[in-house]
Amino acid sequence: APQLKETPYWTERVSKGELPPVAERVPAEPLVVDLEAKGRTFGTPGGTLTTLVSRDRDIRMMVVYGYARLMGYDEQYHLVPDLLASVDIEDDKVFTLHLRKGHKWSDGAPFTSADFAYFWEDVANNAELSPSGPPDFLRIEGKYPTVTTPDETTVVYAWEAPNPLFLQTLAQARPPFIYRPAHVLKKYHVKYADPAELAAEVAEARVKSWAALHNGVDNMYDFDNPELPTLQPWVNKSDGKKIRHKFERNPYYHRIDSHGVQLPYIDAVEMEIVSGGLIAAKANAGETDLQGRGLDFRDIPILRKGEADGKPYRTLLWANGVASQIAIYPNLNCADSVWRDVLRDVRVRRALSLGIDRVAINRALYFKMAKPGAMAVLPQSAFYDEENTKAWANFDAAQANLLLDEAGLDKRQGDGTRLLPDGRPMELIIETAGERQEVENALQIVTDTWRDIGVKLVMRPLDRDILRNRIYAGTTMASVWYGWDNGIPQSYTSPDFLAPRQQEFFAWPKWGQYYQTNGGSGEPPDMEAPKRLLELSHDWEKAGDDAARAEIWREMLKIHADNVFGIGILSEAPQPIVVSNNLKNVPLQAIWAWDPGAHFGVHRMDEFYFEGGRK
Amino acid sequence: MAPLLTVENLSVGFGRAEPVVRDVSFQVAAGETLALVGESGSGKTVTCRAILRILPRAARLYGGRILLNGRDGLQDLSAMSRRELRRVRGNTVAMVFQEPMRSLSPLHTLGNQVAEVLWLHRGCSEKEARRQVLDTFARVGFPDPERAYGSYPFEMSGGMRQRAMIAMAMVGKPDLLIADEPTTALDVTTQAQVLGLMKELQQETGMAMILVTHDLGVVANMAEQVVVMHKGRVMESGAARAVLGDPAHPYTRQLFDAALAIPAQAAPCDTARREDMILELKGVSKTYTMRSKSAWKPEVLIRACRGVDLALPRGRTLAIVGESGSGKTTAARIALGAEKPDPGGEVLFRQAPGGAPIAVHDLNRAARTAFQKQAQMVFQDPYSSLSPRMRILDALCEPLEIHNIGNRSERRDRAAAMLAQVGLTSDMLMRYPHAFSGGQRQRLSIARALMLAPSLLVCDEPTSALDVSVQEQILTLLEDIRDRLGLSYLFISHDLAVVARIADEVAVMRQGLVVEQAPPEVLFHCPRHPYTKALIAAQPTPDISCPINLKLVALGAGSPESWPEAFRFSDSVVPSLTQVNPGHKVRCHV
Amino acid sequence: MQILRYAIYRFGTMLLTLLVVSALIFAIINLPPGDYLSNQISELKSTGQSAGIAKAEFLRKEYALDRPLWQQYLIWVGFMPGPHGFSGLIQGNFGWSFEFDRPVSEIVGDSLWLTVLVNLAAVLFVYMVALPLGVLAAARSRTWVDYSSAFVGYLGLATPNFLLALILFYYGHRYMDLPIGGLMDPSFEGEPMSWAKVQSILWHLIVPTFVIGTSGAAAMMQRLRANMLDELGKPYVETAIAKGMSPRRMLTKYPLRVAFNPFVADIGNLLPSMVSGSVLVSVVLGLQTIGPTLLTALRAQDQFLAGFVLMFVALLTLLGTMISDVLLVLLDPRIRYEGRET
Amino acid sequence: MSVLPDGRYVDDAPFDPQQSIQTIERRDLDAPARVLIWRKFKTHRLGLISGIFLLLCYVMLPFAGFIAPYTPNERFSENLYSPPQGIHLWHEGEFIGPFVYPMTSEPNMETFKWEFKPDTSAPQKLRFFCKGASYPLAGMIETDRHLFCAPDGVTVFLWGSDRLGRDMFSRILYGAQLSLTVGLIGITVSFVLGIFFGSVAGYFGGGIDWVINRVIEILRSLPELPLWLALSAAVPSNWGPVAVFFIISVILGILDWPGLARSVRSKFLSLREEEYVRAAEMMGASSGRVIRKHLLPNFMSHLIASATLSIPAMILGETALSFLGLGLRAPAVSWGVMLNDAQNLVNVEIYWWTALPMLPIIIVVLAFNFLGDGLRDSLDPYEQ
Ligand SMILES: Nc1ncnc2c1ncn2[C@@H]1O[C@H](COP(=O)(O)OP(=O)(O)OP(=O)(O)O)[C@@H](O)[C@H]1O
Ligand SMILES: Nc1ncnc2c1ncn2[C@@H]1O[C@H](COP(=O)(O)OP(=O)(O)OP(=O)(O)O)[C@@H](O)[C@H]1O
Ligand SMILES: [Mg+2]
Ligand SMILES: [Mg+2]
Repeated sequence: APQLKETPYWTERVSKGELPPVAERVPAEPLVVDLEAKGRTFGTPGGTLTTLVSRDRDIRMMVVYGYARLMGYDEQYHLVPDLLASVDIEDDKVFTLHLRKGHKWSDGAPFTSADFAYFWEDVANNAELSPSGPPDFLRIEGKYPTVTTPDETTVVYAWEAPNPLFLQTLAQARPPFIYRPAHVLKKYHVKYADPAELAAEVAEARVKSWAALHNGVDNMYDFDNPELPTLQPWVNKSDGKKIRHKFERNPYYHRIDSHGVQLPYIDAVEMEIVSGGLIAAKANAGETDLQGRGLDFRDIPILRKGEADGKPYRTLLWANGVASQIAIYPNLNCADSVWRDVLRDVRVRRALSLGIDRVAINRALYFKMAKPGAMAVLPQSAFYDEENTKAWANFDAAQANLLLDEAGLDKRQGDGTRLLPDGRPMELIIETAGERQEVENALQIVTDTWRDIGVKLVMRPLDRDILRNRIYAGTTMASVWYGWDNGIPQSYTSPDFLAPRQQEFFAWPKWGQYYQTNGGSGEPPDMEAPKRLLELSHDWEKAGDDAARAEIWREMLKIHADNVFGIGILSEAPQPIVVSNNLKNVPLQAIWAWDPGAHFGVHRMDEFYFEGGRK
Repeated sequence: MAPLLTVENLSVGFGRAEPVVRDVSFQVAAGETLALVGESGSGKTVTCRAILRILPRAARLYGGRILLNGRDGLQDLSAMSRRELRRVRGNTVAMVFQEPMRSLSPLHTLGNQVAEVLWLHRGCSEKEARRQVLDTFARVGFPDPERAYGSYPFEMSGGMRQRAMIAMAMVGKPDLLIADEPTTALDVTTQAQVLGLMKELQQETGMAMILVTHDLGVVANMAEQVVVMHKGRVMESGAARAVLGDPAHPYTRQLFDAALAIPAQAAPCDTARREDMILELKGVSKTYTMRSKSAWKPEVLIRACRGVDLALPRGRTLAIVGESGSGKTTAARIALGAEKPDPGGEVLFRQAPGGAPIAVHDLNRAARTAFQKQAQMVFQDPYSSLSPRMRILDALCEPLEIHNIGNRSERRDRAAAMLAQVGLTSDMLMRYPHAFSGGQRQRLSIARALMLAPSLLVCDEPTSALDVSVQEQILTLLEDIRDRLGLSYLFISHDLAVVARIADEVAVMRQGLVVEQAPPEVLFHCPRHPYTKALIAAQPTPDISCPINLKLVALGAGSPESWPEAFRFSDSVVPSLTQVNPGHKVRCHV
Repeated sequence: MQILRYAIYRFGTMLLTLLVVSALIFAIINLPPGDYLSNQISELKSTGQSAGIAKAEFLRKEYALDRPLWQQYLIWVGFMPGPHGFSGLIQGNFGWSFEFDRPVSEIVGDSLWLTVLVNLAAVLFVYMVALPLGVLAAARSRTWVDYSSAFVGYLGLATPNFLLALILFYYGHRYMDLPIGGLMDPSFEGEPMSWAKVQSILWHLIVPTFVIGTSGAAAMMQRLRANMLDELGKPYVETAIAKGMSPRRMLTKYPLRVAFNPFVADIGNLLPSMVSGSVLVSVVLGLQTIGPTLLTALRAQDQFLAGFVLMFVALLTLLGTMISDVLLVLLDPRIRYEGRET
Repeated sequence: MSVLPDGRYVDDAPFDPQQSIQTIERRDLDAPARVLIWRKFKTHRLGLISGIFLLLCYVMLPFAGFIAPYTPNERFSENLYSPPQGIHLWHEGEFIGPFVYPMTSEPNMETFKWEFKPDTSAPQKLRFFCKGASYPLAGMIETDRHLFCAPDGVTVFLWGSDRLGRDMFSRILYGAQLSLTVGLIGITVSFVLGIFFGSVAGYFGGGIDWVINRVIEILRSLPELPLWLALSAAVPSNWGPVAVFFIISVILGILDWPGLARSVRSKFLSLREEEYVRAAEMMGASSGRVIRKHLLPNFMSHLIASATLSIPAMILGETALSFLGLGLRAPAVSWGVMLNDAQNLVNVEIYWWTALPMLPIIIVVLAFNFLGDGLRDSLDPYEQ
């Protein structure tokens, strides 16, 4: 291991004895980052980075950006141990997690298997804290794992059946934390706390029971409690509702660079909460050092203008990681039975897809910089198949008309609009969340071309939550959303979102509900292709190796491409990323994605640094 | 020495029309009073306003010069800038407007509005100003200056507001006081007091005065100079003695001839049939609560009427005279149902001779509408009683419209005819109320009341703003209608001569009480009550050789404590109204 | 005396109205199907996070959300004991925000006074701009003063608030170095009051005040002008002129007093309309006022938070109306306390 | 004028005592009220111009399609964000009638802006009364005649084009159809309600006043926001955008009245104490009549001003709501919708012409204002 160097930020406190020296802070076996190998440069610690978010609760983005997970994706989207020193897997059934020796929480308390045990025994299996039991992802075929902690640095999760998703889940942008800072939380747990003190605390917090208090303190993802220690690179230092939240470097962080400098390089991050509409303006004024969230493609000219005006930042264009920037989802569970039957006809969906002039949309909205095509995985994915992307995605009104005529929609009314079997005009109401203007504009263009194929598009913008509720209730005919969140799946990525297992896939909300609620609500899938998808996703879970999984993936993607369940319009629209001129190590080309990706997370924000250690 | 004010060839007009004041010239010396008399609508008010350049927006000054030689030296008011003029207004030259009711801000207390003059021009402290104002209030005859100081205009009777206006003009002790009919709403005793005050002030400070008035008696009592106007032109001007004594111009002569006086001789007493009463007021009292200024003090109670009993025979005229603020208007309003009397009081109206009486304050909708068609009122303040945004035509036709009488053109014709009857021309139908002179508005108000051909008319000082010739015309009209159509009048007036002429019976009021009641012949020739005596003595006569006996007036008009024992009353002890002779009642202890 | 009695009486009615309003508010909040917790549960279910579900289910019981609606209402107001005894609005317990996972009072605390601050600034702005300009426009009607003030006023009115804010922010920052968004420099946050902090707040208040205030100012100015023009023709104005008052003093003392009546009636409206009007503005300008909190709460159906904020706005409205009623009676002696006597 | 020996002046013009009753003739006053108001109004030049302008605007509405060279949703994908094109008359010193220069656009990949270059060598004469996209004239007659259009292959964007290459000028014209009509419905609703309840409360006082006041209070303290949220969920999908807009403006109106009602009430509280009101009552005038003929005219100025002021609020009402998913939506065009598209820094700073719809709003509002002002002045008795 390299010779450790003390961080200037801490020298004073170390010399005063308030903080142990760096060697005692980092784990005995730290994660050493080889920056050169990654093509990055070594940085100088220091500086404060400002970034903007639009909502109070978005301070949790620091957990996302920090991206310290038990397991995490690297830049090539390989799953590697991060907080964990290593992990042993037996048949996807028994997972032995090895912690780093000497790893400490940000308050200096050791991070040990006891923290895992506390979670499992006193939180997940405490009826008051978790009345419905441990988290779902730990339940395989109705059974929970046995969790044991043989020693301080070892945790074993053992299932009877394989749980191939376990590690991926731990690596999510929003991970389930299967460990808790027990030393802090025990103070709020009936089992451990002094009853009188606890009662006093409960009263003071103005909550109604100890469980409420415990739950209130225990919010590792929300990241809004400065008293709760963390393992992330930056520690929340501000309490309550604020305009600016400050995050300070974690003195006990487990990563160091190969020169022995403890990461993160940047001393502090300040997250300022501003109105979403003003983020572009503030970025243009040079008031942010690193910004992706809140910026949109249409802001690029103004950002570039700021650059030209000499503001000290540059605007990078990253590719968006969603499978489709804009996708139309015909609702196969639509409450209107006539429409439902029409939309279930694959010819209709294909015709609708063929009736979209993707090139024009790309030109009008994305400066020709996005990639027109159907909803499919992105080229970065191992499963990329150009065929899929091109399937039914060229603008061909003639063929579309043909398909629709074939589908029995051959009667038209005076203005050329086709008639449904029951004689109503074919007015497809597409509901959108009225937040994104490009959707509106794209639909405007779609309206024009669909007119040529005799389909009248009516757009209806709604509030996001209302839209979601309407879709889940089956009231909508079709809706617009992004494509699959994960446009770059790997074989170990769960294909759940391709199968009728999630109501968030707006083409089959009812089927998704049916699966998600174990038949409690919704309806079972009653079409061939979705049933097959469901089957395949089961197979994937059972599949023993990556090759088999990849095969399943390919088949599922093919089915999607063929059936056009979601009509993708284009993908990989550039996402503007504003980066301060002296902020280094920010990749010029990268993917902006939520999961996997955690936005800046996989790009390892802790390795970014200010030139000269100062902003 | 140059006269204080010189007006030379003044011409004023409205819009593109012919000027309403043409080539008017006159001079006023310091300490002197100039009376401006003339026909209603002849341009007196416009002339006065032109001096201070306070003219309606539409008015234009065509020519003439106005020179003021006051405490600031010789100034040309017609050529001054607004800023300079500000130092003159209210300071060297003060003005009393003709319509006191509308000329006071409704949202400020009288005290505030009056004291302001002192704050503005004399730099007085609030306290000092208050003292002076209270003093002036007392001198213009407010029985309770403190109350007046804190009252809002709408809480005051017409005469009280007028006195407040006078106080406002005089409190600053100006060099020149322009008083536009300052005493129209005052009873004669108060008028005498106010005029006396003006004279006093003139002697004290050498104040000059321009007095616009219709009352030739007042002219005779006050003026050294007289200017007679007609149709915007000066007909005759000169020393009062000469003009009054021997009018040279035919118009002047015509005007003076029309002047009324209390007949010198008692006509045979006519004891009328008392059985057919069209209107009866029985034990009518009215108490107002005045909001107190502070949240902690209790509110003040004001007893405007105290047990008034009046009866008006059909086809007759019952006149009410009395001190300003004595509750005449209140009684009249109660009589017509505009205000509710205190419990216990009752007003009965008989629509047809011998018909069943209806209680005016206890009517259902239909009955009330029927009553309102029968009974009309001429308001004391014609300006306020005409909606400022309604053309005269609409105002006149409104009663007909309300009661659904006639069609549009009929109503219009009737309005035009009525206008002619009161001496106005039909080309005025399209004007708004503010474009009339005070006297014209008063006639409009009478015309409106007559539009419905009512059977009962309550006239609250209907002729106070009219010059004698027009007054004559109006009185003739009223008498004519009464005789032709059997109209009954409840007639409130301060002008005893008018009362003597028109009334069949007169009630004298003081402090909410009827103190004496008798037919005019009896009342004016053998008054019993000291207050009545004072009233008669205070009536000015248009004869320069017999001035008012202020002492006699002061005695009767003073506080009841100064009266002979038999007549005395206080807040709690009130003697009853006793019949001393048939048809002659006096409030006294027997 | 009377006025005191009147004020007390008005206060009584206010409480009564407040009660009715609270019921209505509660009903409105519960109008959309579902509630925060059930929404969250279904969302969590779909993402397979049962830990959250547990928490939600737990909260459901804690806050009596499993009871019938009318009971929930009574508990919320504090007329009925909840699972932990009486503790509702009238007991001073404002409830729990599920969205923020904190007591409502904690969340709302700061933004309450910021709301009041922003709106007070806006109200001040409205009065400071609209009063003199309105009077001036009337006194100099049909001159360039009049026309240009109308133009500027309508310009402010006819520009959507957000656009106006954006323009002001952008160019203000560019040419005058005005800050973009926020209510104070974040570094002052949580600091004790100091002159620098006050300065920073004032500096940040410029644009929001302008944006919130312009529409109010324009409206007030134009209406005031119209009312003033009406009054200027009245005889009592002539009386004042005859006293030799300066136009400024005269205008403000007499016609303005009378013309002002409708605005006194509107005082009650001013504050709440600015609060609710500024909700949207605050949302787009990112002000830390109660507006954005309300919007979030409503969208998320965070019922106690939404309910409290709405009650707060309602209380402001009612207080404003009450004050304006009492003022109206105080200012205009002609108005009687009682109704019309016939 | 002669001077008598005792120093007095006597007028020596002939005097006719009979005539003395006559007042001075006032010709201009002897005309019907309407004529008088009109005459007065005419002198308010700005008011007159505004009135004529608004009249023209409304007359133009049915023919917006004819005047506009394009239909509102006609896109020109080669001309996104085209800046306003000038219409020229002279080319190289030579008069050739109205023409435009063809524009070619190119994306600048550095600034991410579309760059337009006019080809000044090839002037293209405009065509008049030409055929273009078809539209319903006056809402019914389907036609394709336009007042003017660009020659084939060339565009004429007087006020530029928007993100999708639609002509701003045409869209503004079409937008007027909705903005100038439906938006005003809300004002009508709010005024009718506000005046009615305000006057009833103010005039009668007592119990009615109490009830109305409480209703006003409750209405005003109830939040609008949740209402909008609920509404945006409740409006059926299949409603046309115009219907939604209509409903919303009606609701805006319904929510708007309490404010007005309170001002009306407070004014009436004091006006009802005026003597002329008393006089009218004593003549037997019904309450309705008193309110209509006596009280309202005295509050006219305030009402006119309020009405003028509500116009921008109503036109823009939808912009405030659109982020909640309420308000007009494409393909309908209104000024509010257009401005909504422009609420972005890019549009303000780079494509400024997309914010042009502000202009007609301001102009229309100012015109209404001046019209109202003229009306007010001509109704003002003191100005006569
Ligand atoms: N604003 C106005 N617009 C038009 N004409 C007016 C206006 N004011 C007054 N007049 C007319 O000017 C004439 C003179 O009015 P003025 O008020 O001076 O009469 P006056 O002598 O004071 O009469 P009175 O004794 O009745 O008060 C009248 O005929 C009146 O109708
Ligand atoms: N609305 C009111 N509020 C309080 N006091 C009032 C009100 N109206 C009249 N008063 C008082 O009642 C008394 C009688 O007033 P009223 O108007 O009847 O007198 P008046 O005899 O008509 O006097 P004038 O001859 O001066 O018109 C006065 O003292 C007056 O101040
Ligand atoms: Mg006069
Ligand atoms: Mg009177």
